[in-house]
Parts: sequence; C-alpha cells; structure tokens
Amino acid sequence: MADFVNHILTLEDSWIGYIVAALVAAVLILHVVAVGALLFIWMERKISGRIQDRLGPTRVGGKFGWLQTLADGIKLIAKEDVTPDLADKFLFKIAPYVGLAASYAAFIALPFADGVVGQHVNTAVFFVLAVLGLEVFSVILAGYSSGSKWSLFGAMREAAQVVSYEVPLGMCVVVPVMICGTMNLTTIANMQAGFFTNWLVFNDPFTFLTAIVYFTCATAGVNRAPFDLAEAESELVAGFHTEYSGLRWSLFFMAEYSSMFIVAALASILFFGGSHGPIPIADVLGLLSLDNLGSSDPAFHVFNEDGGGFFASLNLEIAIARFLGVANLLLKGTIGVTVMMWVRWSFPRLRIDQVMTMCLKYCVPLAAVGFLGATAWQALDLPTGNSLMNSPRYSHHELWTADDSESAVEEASSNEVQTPHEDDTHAAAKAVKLKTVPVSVVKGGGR
Amino acid sequence: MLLIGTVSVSWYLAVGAVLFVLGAVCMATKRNLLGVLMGVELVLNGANMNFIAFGSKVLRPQGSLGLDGQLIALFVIVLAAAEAAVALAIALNFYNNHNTVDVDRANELNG
Amino acid sequence: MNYLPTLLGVAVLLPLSAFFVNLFLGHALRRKGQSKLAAFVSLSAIAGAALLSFISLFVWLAAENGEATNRTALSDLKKANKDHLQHLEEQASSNDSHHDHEDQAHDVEAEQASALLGDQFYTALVEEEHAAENGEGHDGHGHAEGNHDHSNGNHGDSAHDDHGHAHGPTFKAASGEYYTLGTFGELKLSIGYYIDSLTIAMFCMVTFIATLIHWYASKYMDDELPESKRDHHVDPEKHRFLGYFYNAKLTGGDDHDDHGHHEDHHDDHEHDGEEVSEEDYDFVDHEVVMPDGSHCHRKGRYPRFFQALSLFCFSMLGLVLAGNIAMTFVFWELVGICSYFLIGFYVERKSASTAANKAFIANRVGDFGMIIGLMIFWTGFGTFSYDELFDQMKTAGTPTQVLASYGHDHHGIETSIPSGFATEFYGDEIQAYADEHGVPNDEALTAINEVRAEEDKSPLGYWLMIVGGLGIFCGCVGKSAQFPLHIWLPDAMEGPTPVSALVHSATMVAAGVFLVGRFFPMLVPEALFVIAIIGTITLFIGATIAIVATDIKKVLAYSTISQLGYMIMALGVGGWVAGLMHLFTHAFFKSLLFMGSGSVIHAVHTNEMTEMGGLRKKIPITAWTMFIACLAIAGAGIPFVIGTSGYYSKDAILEQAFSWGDHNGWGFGGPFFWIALGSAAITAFYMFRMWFMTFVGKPRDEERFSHAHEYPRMVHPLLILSVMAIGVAWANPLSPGTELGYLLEASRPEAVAGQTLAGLGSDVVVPDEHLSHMSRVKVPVTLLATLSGLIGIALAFLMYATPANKFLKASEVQAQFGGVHNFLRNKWWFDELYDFLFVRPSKVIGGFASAIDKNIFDTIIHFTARAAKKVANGWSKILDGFVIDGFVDWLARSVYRVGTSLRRVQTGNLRQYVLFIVIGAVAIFVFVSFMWDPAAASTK
Amino acid sequence: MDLFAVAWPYWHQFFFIIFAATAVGFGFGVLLSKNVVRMAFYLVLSLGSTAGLFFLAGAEFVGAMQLMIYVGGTLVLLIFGVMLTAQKDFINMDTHTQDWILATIVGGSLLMVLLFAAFGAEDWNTPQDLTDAKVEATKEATPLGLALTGIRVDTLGETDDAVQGGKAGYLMPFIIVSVHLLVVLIGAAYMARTKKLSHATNDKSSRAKLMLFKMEHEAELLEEETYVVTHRGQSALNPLDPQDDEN
Repeated sequence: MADFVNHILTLEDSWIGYIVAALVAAVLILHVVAVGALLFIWMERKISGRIQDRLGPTRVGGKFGWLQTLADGIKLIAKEDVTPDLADKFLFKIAPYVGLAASYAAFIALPFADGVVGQHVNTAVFFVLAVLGLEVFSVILAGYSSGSKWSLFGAMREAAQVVSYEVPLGMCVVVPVMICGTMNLTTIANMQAGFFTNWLVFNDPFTFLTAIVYFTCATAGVNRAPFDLAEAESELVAGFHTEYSGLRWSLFFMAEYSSMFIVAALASILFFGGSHGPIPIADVLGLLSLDNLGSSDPAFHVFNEDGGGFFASLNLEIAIARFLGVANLLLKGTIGVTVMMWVRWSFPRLRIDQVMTMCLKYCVPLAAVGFLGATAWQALDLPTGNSLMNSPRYSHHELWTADDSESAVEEASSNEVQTPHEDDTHAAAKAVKLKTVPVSVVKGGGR
Repeated sequence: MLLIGTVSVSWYLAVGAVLFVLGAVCMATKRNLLGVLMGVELVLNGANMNFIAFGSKVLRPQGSLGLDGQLIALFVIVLAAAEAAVALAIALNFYNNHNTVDVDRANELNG
Repeated sequence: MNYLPTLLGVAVLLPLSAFFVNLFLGHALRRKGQSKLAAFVSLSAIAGAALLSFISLFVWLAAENGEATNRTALSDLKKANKDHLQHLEEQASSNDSHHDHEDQAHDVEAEQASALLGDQFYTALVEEEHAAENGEGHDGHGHAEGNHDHSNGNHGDSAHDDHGHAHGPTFKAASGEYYTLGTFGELKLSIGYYIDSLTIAMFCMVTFIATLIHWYASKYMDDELPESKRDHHVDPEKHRFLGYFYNAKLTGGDDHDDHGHHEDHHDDHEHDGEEVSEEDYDFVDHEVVMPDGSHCHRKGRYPRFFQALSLFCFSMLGLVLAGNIAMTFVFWELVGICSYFLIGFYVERKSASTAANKAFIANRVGDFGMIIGLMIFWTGFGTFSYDELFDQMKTAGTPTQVLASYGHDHHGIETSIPSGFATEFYGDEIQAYADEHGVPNDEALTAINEVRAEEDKSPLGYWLMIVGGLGIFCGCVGKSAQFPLHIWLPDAMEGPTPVSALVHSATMVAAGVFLVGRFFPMLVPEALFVIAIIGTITLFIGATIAIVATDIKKVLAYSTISQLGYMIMALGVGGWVAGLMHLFTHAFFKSLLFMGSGSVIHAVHTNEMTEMGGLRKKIPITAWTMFIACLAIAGAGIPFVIGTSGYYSKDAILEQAFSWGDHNGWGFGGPFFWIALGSAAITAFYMFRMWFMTFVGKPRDEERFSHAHEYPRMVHPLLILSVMAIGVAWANPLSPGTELGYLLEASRPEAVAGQTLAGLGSDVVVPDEHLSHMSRVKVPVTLLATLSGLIGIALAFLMYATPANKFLKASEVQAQFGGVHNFLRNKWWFDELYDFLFVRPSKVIGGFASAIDKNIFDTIIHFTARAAKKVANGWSKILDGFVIDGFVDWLARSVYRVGTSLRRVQTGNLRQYVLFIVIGAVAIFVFVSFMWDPAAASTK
Repeated sequence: MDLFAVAWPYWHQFFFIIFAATAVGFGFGVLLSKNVVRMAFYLVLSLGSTAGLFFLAGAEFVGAMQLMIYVGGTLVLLIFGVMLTAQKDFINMDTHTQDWILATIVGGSLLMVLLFAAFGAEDWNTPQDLTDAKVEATKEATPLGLALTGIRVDTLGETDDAVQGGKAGYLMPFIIVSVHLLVVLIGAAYMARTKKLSHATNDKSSRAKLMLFKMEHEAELLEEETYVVTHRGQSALNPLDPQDDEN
C-alpha cells in the first residue's frame, strides 16, 4: 500500500507512503468503531424492544428507525458539557479519551482477513488483550475524578471486576495459542481454514468448554450485563459515568461497544475460524486456495506496508476472497455482539459478590480444567475435529527463526563443538523436526 | 540534532538512567507510601530499559544479548508485579494500623 | 491353578486389612459405645477370606478332577489300592508256609503293586499338571505310558525324577514367591507360597470356623461394648499400670465379696439390666476385685478384641500359606503373640495375665528348639523353601525304602540322606577320605556311606536329620501343647470362650500338627518314633486329667490336649492322612464343643459343671448339638457302614498305630495302639461325663437354671458346625474324589507315598499308611475302637446319668481312688513340678545375680561417678569459670557496645535509607570509575 | 520532495524522541505531582511510552508484557491502593525543601554517573546504520516461549562456545518465578485481608489506640481536625507520636 502510494507520488520509498497507508488503515478502523457503535446501539434497542415485546425505535430514518442512533449522536454532540466542581478537572476531561483510545488501539493488531490488518503484530493476541486491559483506566479515572461517591463505587467495582476477570480470560486465550503454537492472530485464523470442523471450538471438548468460558469472561471483561455492576443504575445512578454528559458520555459508550466487538471478533478468530467461513467458499470457487494462504506474494498483503497491494497487481480473485473474509469476520463479530445483547436482556444483573464468586469459584477453575484438558488432548494426540476432514492444520504455522528452520536444524545437528549444551541443541533440533515447535512451510506466514 | 545523528544504545541507556534517577528521587522525596511504590516501578523500568537496549538486535546487530536481555526483562516485569502486590498489601496493613500512609510514620524500628 | 496364589494371598490379606481398620478406626467405629461395626468389619473380612478359600478349593478341584483322565486316575488309584491290599492279604495267608522261595516272587509283585499304589496316582497328577500347563487334554494311552515309565523311574535309585518340572514332579503343589526380600549368599528370604490341597483344605477349614466364631463372638462379646470398665482383683501397682493403659477408673463402686463366681449372675443383671446405664455404660468385670474390694470398671474393648482376632486369622492363614520355613517361623511367632493378646484379653485379671505369660513362655521354649531345627535344616539343605527341600529329599530318597512286608527284613534300595549334612558337618572327614583314595568328594561320601552301611551304621550326618526333625517338633510341642509343654493350654481358657474355640481348639494348636505334616518328608523314622512317644504320653495325660476336671472349659481343654496327642501320635506312627484328617474333624467338633460350652456359660454364668445340670430343657439346641459333638469326638459310628467324622479319623489313627505295632513287633510297638485305644475309651467317658453333668439330671443350682437361656446368634454356628461335625469326613457320592480324604491324599508327600520307611540308625520301621487299610487291620481295630467308645459312654451313663446314680456314685468312685483322683485333680503335679524344677531355681539364681549387681557393680559404678564428678567440678571452676566465661562475657560486652553505638545509624526513616542506597551506589561508581576503562566494555 | 526523500531515514530517531520525551516527561510528572492519583496516571503514561520504546527496540513481546502486566495489572493495583487509602488528608503530603535539595543533589550525581557510564563506552555509542531497520514484526515470541521451556532456538546454529554457553534455557527461573508469583499472591491476599477491630483492640494495636483516643478526646478533635496529618506539627493529641511522652 505504502509503496503503491509512493509509486503514485513517484517517490522512492518515502515516509509519505507510510503515513498515507497508516492513515487509510486508521480511518478504516475508525469507521469500524464509529459505525459499529451506531449500528450496535441501534441493534441493542431493537433487540431489547423485541425481547421485551416492544417495537423499539421505528420512526427516524424510515421503517426500522435505523437512523435513531445518529439522531441521538447529534443530540449528544449538541448537549452541554458539564464538569462538576468537585471533579479533578484534568483527569475528568481526559478519562473518556483514554478509554476510547484503548479500545481503538486494540484494533491495530486485529486481522480482519489474511493480510487485512492494521499492523502485523507477531504477538497480536497478547497485544489486543493488553491494550483492552488499559480500558479499565478510563473507568477508574472517570470514577475517581468525578468526585462523586456513585462514580467512585462504580469505578472500584469495575476495576475489581475487570482485573479479576482478566485471569480466566488470559487462561482461555492461552488454549488456542497453545494449540496453534503462535500468538499471531492471522496464523491462528489461517490454521482454522477449511471446513468448520477445523474451528478450534470443535477441536476437542475442552476447547469447546474454553470457548464458552472465554465468552463469559469477555462479557464480564467489557462489563456488559449481567456483569455491568459499574453502571448498575438501580444502585449507583449510572456508575462511573454518572457525572458525564454529552459527547464525553457518548465516547464511553463508543468505547464499550467497540470493545464488545473486539472481544467478539477475538473470540471468532480464536475459536470460530476467524475470517474463514464454515464452508471454504473462496477455496471451492478457486478464488483463494488454502495453500496460498499467508503466502509471501506481496499481492496478498493489502494494507501491508510492503508489496504493491492488489491495486498494483490486479489480483481480483484474491481481492474478492479477502472481501469475503472481512465480511465473514464482521458477521461473526456482529453475531457475537448480538449474543451479548441477547444475554443482557435475558438475565438479571448479578450482585458484586456474585460476580466475584462467578469469576473466582467457577470461571477460573473451569478455565484451568479447559487448559489442562486441551493440553492433555494435544499431548496424547487424540483425534481432533481437525482430523475429521483431515485438512492440514500445521501447514500454516509461523516462521519462528530468521533463517529457514531446516537449515538451522542442519547447522545445529552438524555442529561439531562439544559443549555441555550439546544435548539441548539436539533436543531443540528434535523438537523442531517433530513439529512440537511449529515450523512454517510458508515464508512470511507470520508477517 | 538527534535527527541528524542516529540513535545508539547509549540513548536508550540514557533514557533508562533518567527514569532510574527519577524513580530514586521519587522514592527519596515522596512521603506517600504509594508514591514510593511508584518510584520503585520507575526504577525497575529504568533497569529494564538497559536490558532491552542491550538485548536489541536492531540497535546492536552484533554482540547484543539477544534473547537473554528480553528474558531477564520479562522476569523483572513479572517480579515487579509480584513486588507491587506485596508492597500494596503492606501499604494497606500500614494504613490499617497507623491510619496513615506517611512513610515518616513508619519509624518505630529506629535505633 | 494359576489363580490360586492370588486368591489365597488376598484371602490372607483381608483379615490384615480388617485388623488395621479396627486398629486405627476401632474407637471411631463405635457410636457412643454401642456400635458393633468393629465386629462387622472383621466378620466381613474373614467371610470374604472364606469365600475366596472355597473358590480356590473349587478351582483346585476343577483342575484336579476336571478331566476324565483324572477321574480315571482316581479310580485307578482306588483299584490299585484295593488290588495291592488284596494281594497282601493273600500273601499274608500264604506267608508262614515256605517263606523263602516265595520271597522273590512276592517281592517283585509287591514292588509293582507298591509302584501302582504309589506312582499311578501321583503320575496322574503330574500328567494332569502338565496338561494344565499346556492346556490340552491327553488320551489314556499316553497317560498310561506316563504312568509306566514313571513308575519304573521311581524304582530306579536316586537319580529318578528329572521331569524338569519346577515344583517337583510327584505331587501337585503350586509353589512360588510373591516377593523376594533379599538374597544373602545362599540364603534367600522371600515371601513365598506353597499351595497344595492341604493348604487349601486348611484355608477352607480355618476361614470357615473363624467366620462362624466371629459371628458368634459378635454377640458373645456384647458386654465389652460399654465405654469404661471397673475391675476387681487387681493388685495395686499392677492396677496403676493398667489405669495408665486402659484408663480404668480406680475408684471402685459397690463392693461385693472378692470371689466373683458366686456373684456372677447377680452382676450380670447389672449389665443386662438398667444398672448399666447408671454406671454410665461401664463394663463391670466382676471376676476382678480391686484392693478396696470394689469391682473394676474399665473401658470395654470390643474393637480391640476383634482386631486381635483378625490379626490372628491373618497370621494363621499366612502360616498355612507360607512357602518357606523362615516365613513359617515368622507367622508362627505372630500366631503366638496373637494368642498372647487373646488369652490376656481380661488383662486386669491376674489369672488371665499370668496365663498369657505362661502360654507365651511355653511357646518360646518350644520355638527355641524350632529355631535350632530350622538352622540345622538350612545348613543341611541350603534352602528355606519347602519346594526345594522336598525336591532334595526326593532326589536323596528316604532313608530306606523297604518293600511292604512283615517282619523286619529291610531289603530294599539303599539311598542316602541329602549330602548337605555330610558335607557341611563332616567336610574334613570326607576330604581326608577323598585325598586318601583320590576320588572326588561326592564319590568319597557315597563310599563312606557304603562302608558305614556295611558296618550297619547310619550314613554321615544322619543324626543331624534326627536332631533337626526333633528341633522342628519342639516348636510343635510348644504350639500344640504336647507333653512337656502342655501346661499352658488349660490356663489359656482364661481367654474369652470364642478365643478358646478358635485359637485353642481349632486352628492355632493345630498349627503344630500342620507343621509336622509339612515337615513329614524331612522326619526320619527315629524322629517319628520320638514324636509318636510324645504324642502318646500327651494323649494319655490329657485324657486322664480330663476325667476329673469340673470346669467345663477345662474338660474341653484337656480333651483338646489329648486329641492333639492323637494327631501327633498318628503322624509319628506314619499315619499322615490319619493325623491330618483328625486335625480337620477335630477342628470342627471341638470348636462346636467350645462354642456350645460358651453358650452354656453365657446362659448360666459359670464354668463349674457342679452348678449346672438338666440344662437341656432350657437350652435344647446347645444341648443336642453338643451331644452330636460328643458322639463325634467319641468316634461313634456303625462299624463299616457309616459314622460321625470322628469315627473315620480316629479309627484311621488307631489302624495306623495297629499296623505300626504290627511292623515293629508288639512288645516294642504295642503300647502306642493299646494306650490310644484305652484313651479312646476315656475320651468317650469324659466327654459324656461332661454332657451328662451339664444337661442331664436335676439342676444343681435352681437360680442359675431359672435364668438360663440361649441367644439365637450364638446358636446358629452350633447348628452349622454340628452338620459339619457329622459329615465332614464323608465321601462325596456325587463327584468322587472331592472328599476330605482325597484332598489330603492328593497332597501326601512323595517321601511317604507308598513306601514303608525304616530308619538307618535303628530298627524303627514306619509302615506305609495304605497297609493300614487292609481288612486284617481294619476289622479288629474298628471293632475294638467302637467297643471302647461304647464302654466309655456306658460308664459315663452309669456314673452320671442314671437317676440318683443308683449303680455307680461318682463320689464313691472318687473316694475309692482318692489318691489317683487327687493326683489327677492336681494335673499330675505338673505345675508344681515345673515350679520346683525351673521357677524356684531361676528365682534363686536371679536373686543371687541381683545381689551381686547391687552390692558389687553398683558400688564400683557409684564410686566412679563420684570421682568423675569431683574432677569435673574442679575443672569447671578453673577452665569454664575463668577462661571461657571470661572470654565469652568480654565478647558479649564489646558486641553490645558496638551495637549501641551503631544503632544511631538506623533512623527508621525510609527515605533516608533510599538516599543511603543511592549514595552508596554513586560512591561505588566513583570509586570504580578511577580504574575503569570504557574501552573495556566494548566488544569487538 | 527532497526533504521527504531525505527525511525518511530518521524516523527511528523521530519515534525515539517522541517516546523518550513522553516517558521522561511523565516521569517528571510522577516526581513533581502532589496528587497521588495523578501520579499514578502519569506513571501509566510513562510506562506506556516505555513500552513504546521497547517496541521500537524490537522487543515486541516484552513491550506487550509491559503494557499488560505493568499498565494493566500493577498500576490498577496501585490505583486500588490509592483509592483505598485516599482520604483528603493524605492526598497532599508536601515534602520539605531540604529533602528536595538533598534528593536532587544525590539523584543528580547518580544521573551524572549513569550518563557517564552510558556514553562512556564508544561501542555502545557508535550508532548502527538504522536506515533499513524497519518496524517489522520480529518473530521473537516463539523463541522466547521456547527459551522459557528450556530450549534455545535462537542460538541453534551457533558454534561459538561463548554463545553456546548462553544456550541454556530459562526453564528453572521460569518455574521459580511461577512459584514465587503463587506465593506472593497468597501472601498478599493474606496480608491485605480485613481484620476485625475487636481483634485489633485485643492486641492493643495502634489503630485501636487511635480509636480509643478518638472516643476520649471527641471535643479537642473537633477543632484539631488534622490530628493525623503529619507535617512536623505533631499535635500533642496525636497518640501515635513517639514525642508524646516528652511533652
């Protein structure tokens, strides 16, 4: 992409290309966030309406009231921005931006399809979780700086809840990482390519359990009902954003919805095949063969800074396939969000102690069981869902040494120097050969 | 001028040193126990910066610590987290017993 | 067959687990002192063991008679047996006339006959075992051939059985090891098993009776349930000790007279009735009077009783299963200690504790001899394992195998005893001979033995065989209460009655007999002769004392002694099957008798038969079951038709004794038979005396009579056992070859299979047991035995059962033979004799030794101690006081000073500390930087 | 155009300056701010930009760790502490000038020494040619994980003894650290558990003394509001003051 820009500007490898490429990615992601928030709020109102046997918004923008949220947004922008006297002004003002920035930054490493990613991060899973973890700060700061007891309580609750739910969340996320042997979301998604039996959720019973636990903990982690103690309107007026109004208030919600989408998308990438549909249509149509996935052909990296992108080499099939992939992921994420809404309007809100009990007494042990079980399943090499269609999962692993692993192994084994660590060397070499260490057969698969 | 010259390991070391000193001074001046804790965190980060800098292949293609630097940094971070937890527990106990977090109050063990 | 070790091993371990459960959870198992869970744990364990034992019995039978060949083998055996006997009859009839030139002929025939007799049966077993191994049946021809060559082989001299079968080809025994503890040179210690039909039969018998007795005891020991207990008759210092261990309440309650017997039934109201509750569930032991005359209240020991019982069952089963002598010895001692626990169960009673000690010491005396025997055998054979022992015995051959015939002409195959003895003890002699004649040692040994044989001397080391056998027998003397050491058994009746029934009638005392049976191949005729003598003396003494005993349990105890004497004598005269069969039958009817007596005692709360009488109306089941038992022990039966179990076993014993006398000449060997016969009469007499005194006639004590009643749970076992007492020895018409006789026959050691043994050191001849089945032996003996039994019963009837004793008054008889009666009353003065012979002298010696200790050694030691003390004091003043203390004090003082001066540094101000650290770091940097070369950090 | 073409190779410095400036600046913020909560917030930003520096130096995984553990975990803990102990009295605890001076002097000297050391070795000082070093996803996550399980794949090909010496994995430290973490969590939970006041009263802890004191001296406390505020003014009513006995 960047080269493409530079090519147009007839520049040699100039920073402008990169800036422009980055801007394009940023703007796209911003649209995902903003439009997503609009869509989800509207969806939530409709869904809650349906669940409560109401109609929900009907008028604005025609039949389904699909412009309702836009109207609300305009109203919010027009509202007065109130800052309480007791508030710690600086923190009070900055808090919503922290939250939005956090959930926005998490999109950077989220691959919408193979190659359609803001920035290839080798440890994307980790990065996303870490950045999402920052979101709690906005809540704490907001709650503290509002100078109101309601807010403080809400903030404390949310902080406690989010921090403690990060434990089972992390344990659940580790399972796909362990199975795929990489933290690269693109690779993880590609390894589930093919029929839906490849999806990690169907890998073995424990991954199934893990997926469920993950979704629960994610719901709690983005403090959605029934875990939304932070804004328990019945007890604390509105929780940490009691004192907020207008645009700052809406920013909180934008952050919340976008992080909802992120955890849902993450779930679909980790467990539900990511950008690959239940039936590999693109593959069947011959648009994108499974072998091409993650190949080093620059044409495969649309938003990647190197390679010409598909504008340069008009590889239409790949473009369509990738479009399908993006559609897949967005659809799955939306489904996940819908489930969250469904849950929200179906279950009563828990008490804070129940929330903690839920986390410490149920989610953590369940996650541990899932982790150990999945590990044992892998170690014992029991039949997985992958072996149903016997499509090769290990063909899409990341490349984990700078040079080709085989040559490294050769060197290691042909190493004559006798050192006390000789054995380790050979152990490592064996490990490499036995693919207990994921070995890439594809150059640049992890880019 | 930095734009003209290029960044070397020393610059990272310098940043680390500054963070370290800031942390140390923070520890030395803050009377709030939690302030002291934050100083400790800063100090640890300054140290970590050195490890990362020495371990970075980008900055120092040959003769870098390689993975070892990063691994030690990892351990430092993890242990820092543990230390923070314990220190926080100590702080809370201190607060429960003295009803203050002023470290100058914690001088009952003086000689 | 392969399952047997597992099955029996588990059967052994079950009671052990029960023991541990009761040991650790015993008091947790009882809910407020009234729970019987402990009993049910032990009961279920032993019942499981019984189940396993019977399963293994069926497994064995299936493996043994499963296939047609074995049935044919069995029928062959019976036929061969019959032919042989018939042949011998003819031979006997034609014996007196033209003796000499018949010799050759009937020798050969008899040889083949004995071959048939001996080998066919065992070969069948061997063949069958091979079949069982390679899992396929085999046709009759191969089988017959197998018999044939094997029979020939058996007649060839010692190198005759290279069947290459692990367990020795002759009889079917599964032998092996569960676990090898270690191998020390030749000595190999291992937890092994030796399973033949004898083992299995013993298992079934022991577990079966033990199960019944657990069931019985779970009711009988009821009054042990309460939590705490008070005791009488306890001398103070002992009682302090006991109070320490058994948390007995020293403060006694109500105060009766000191002899508990007259008060018993009244007291038993207390623990039947409501007074128990006000004594807060005390167990009141009314036979025990404390110094203040009150009764002993102590904690009930229900779980403890059952844990001891389970431990006993475990060790008894282990003893039976043991695969080598060492293991046997270990379990032997375990059995002994269990009996110690059980006899001394009412430890507060002085009588009980002394009885326990007595039993234990008597057993130690025997075990000392047993250890000697074990060592001798180990030295000679170089192994502990029965399996290898028997093999060696077999290869070595028995002392002399004499053709079955009359008179004392020993022409037969001369074989030698295991060379181990000779080489171990006469190595230099053999070496000398070998050097002299320049032959290898083994040839030298055989040569020497030949020379000695011509000189009509026993082979080298033969006497060690005798000594070893007698040593082993010493252990049996102790354990099965034979003549010199029989004194402990009557006192052992101090234990609870179920214990007497199980331990001191059925199983433990039988262990000695069992051991003699196991060791039979190693026992040379001379040793057997001594054994027979001991047995005879014992059975006579026991029977005579039993005549005059009035304590019902004492009567049974002495009858037990006498019956054990029977078994031992039977084994001694070569009646292997006879003795062991009597062991089984006796186990059944004696435990029945004991449990019956327990029921009686529980009913009338006294042991004295002089206070009973007419009880058969009150406790009919007990009465009639005991009647059956009395018939059985008296060997009642319709001659040659059918009879109680005792009829078979006792007659077998008598027959064997008869044929022994027949072989060894009546002057020499007669007494065994006649004494045994007479004692049979006496047996019948005292058993029925007991029964009549107890159950017939007018009640002598109305009050006891009126309270008498029997408990169902204590009666069920009696019924079951009475059936067994009648029919245990019967042949099984449905599937022949499953009866007790066959079981024992199948495990008869080959050394005594079908040969008549003659000692090499003497003229003693141990006749082949089959010879005792000849009609010329069987008929007269059976008649005589029945007659003697009838005489005994009739005498007892006349003396005790006839109304008002109008023919014979017991008192008059007693007055008539006052001296004898007194002599017998005092048990032949054995206790006094031992007291005079051993106890007093040892006390004197002990006193002398202690005097020396006090007066001489102590003075020396005290003097030394005082001197050392003086020296030490002086040194401590000088060295310790001035030098060391001074230095230490100075050190402490200076350290204190430094510390006090340094403590100022610790301001307790955290931030200052931080500054100190930073300053220190900077200082180090500065200091280092003087000698630091930046280029040093550069890596090229 | 030329400017663009020329300006390009210095982007590394550019980002370095940004991150270093934010890190140091917010570090100063931490040092100078009086409000504990703000200190925490600045610390977050400072550590975040430090993580940025880590990313820049190619230690991507460590950067993510930094974000997750420090920023996500440790600082949340800190802020907890702040909120739990936050009462008006404590939020401002001003340090005395002489402390400032002393600390500045000492810290300054330390800084001098450190900088001297940092720039002393010219091997560290000689800049590498970073023009072609792009922000690329270094594949170091898996080698790190393997090193933690005791397998060093980054030095597989090494023949140099010195480097092979470094081939030892980090399994043992990893286990130790894991156990240490577990112990720490338990211990922290134990220490931070809430104690009943009655229990405290029994063992006459100073908190209990304070309570008794409060009850006794209601009246004086009313005007002597800042009795636990600890400017050197140790109010005579403060029970916790060791100097109480002297006056």
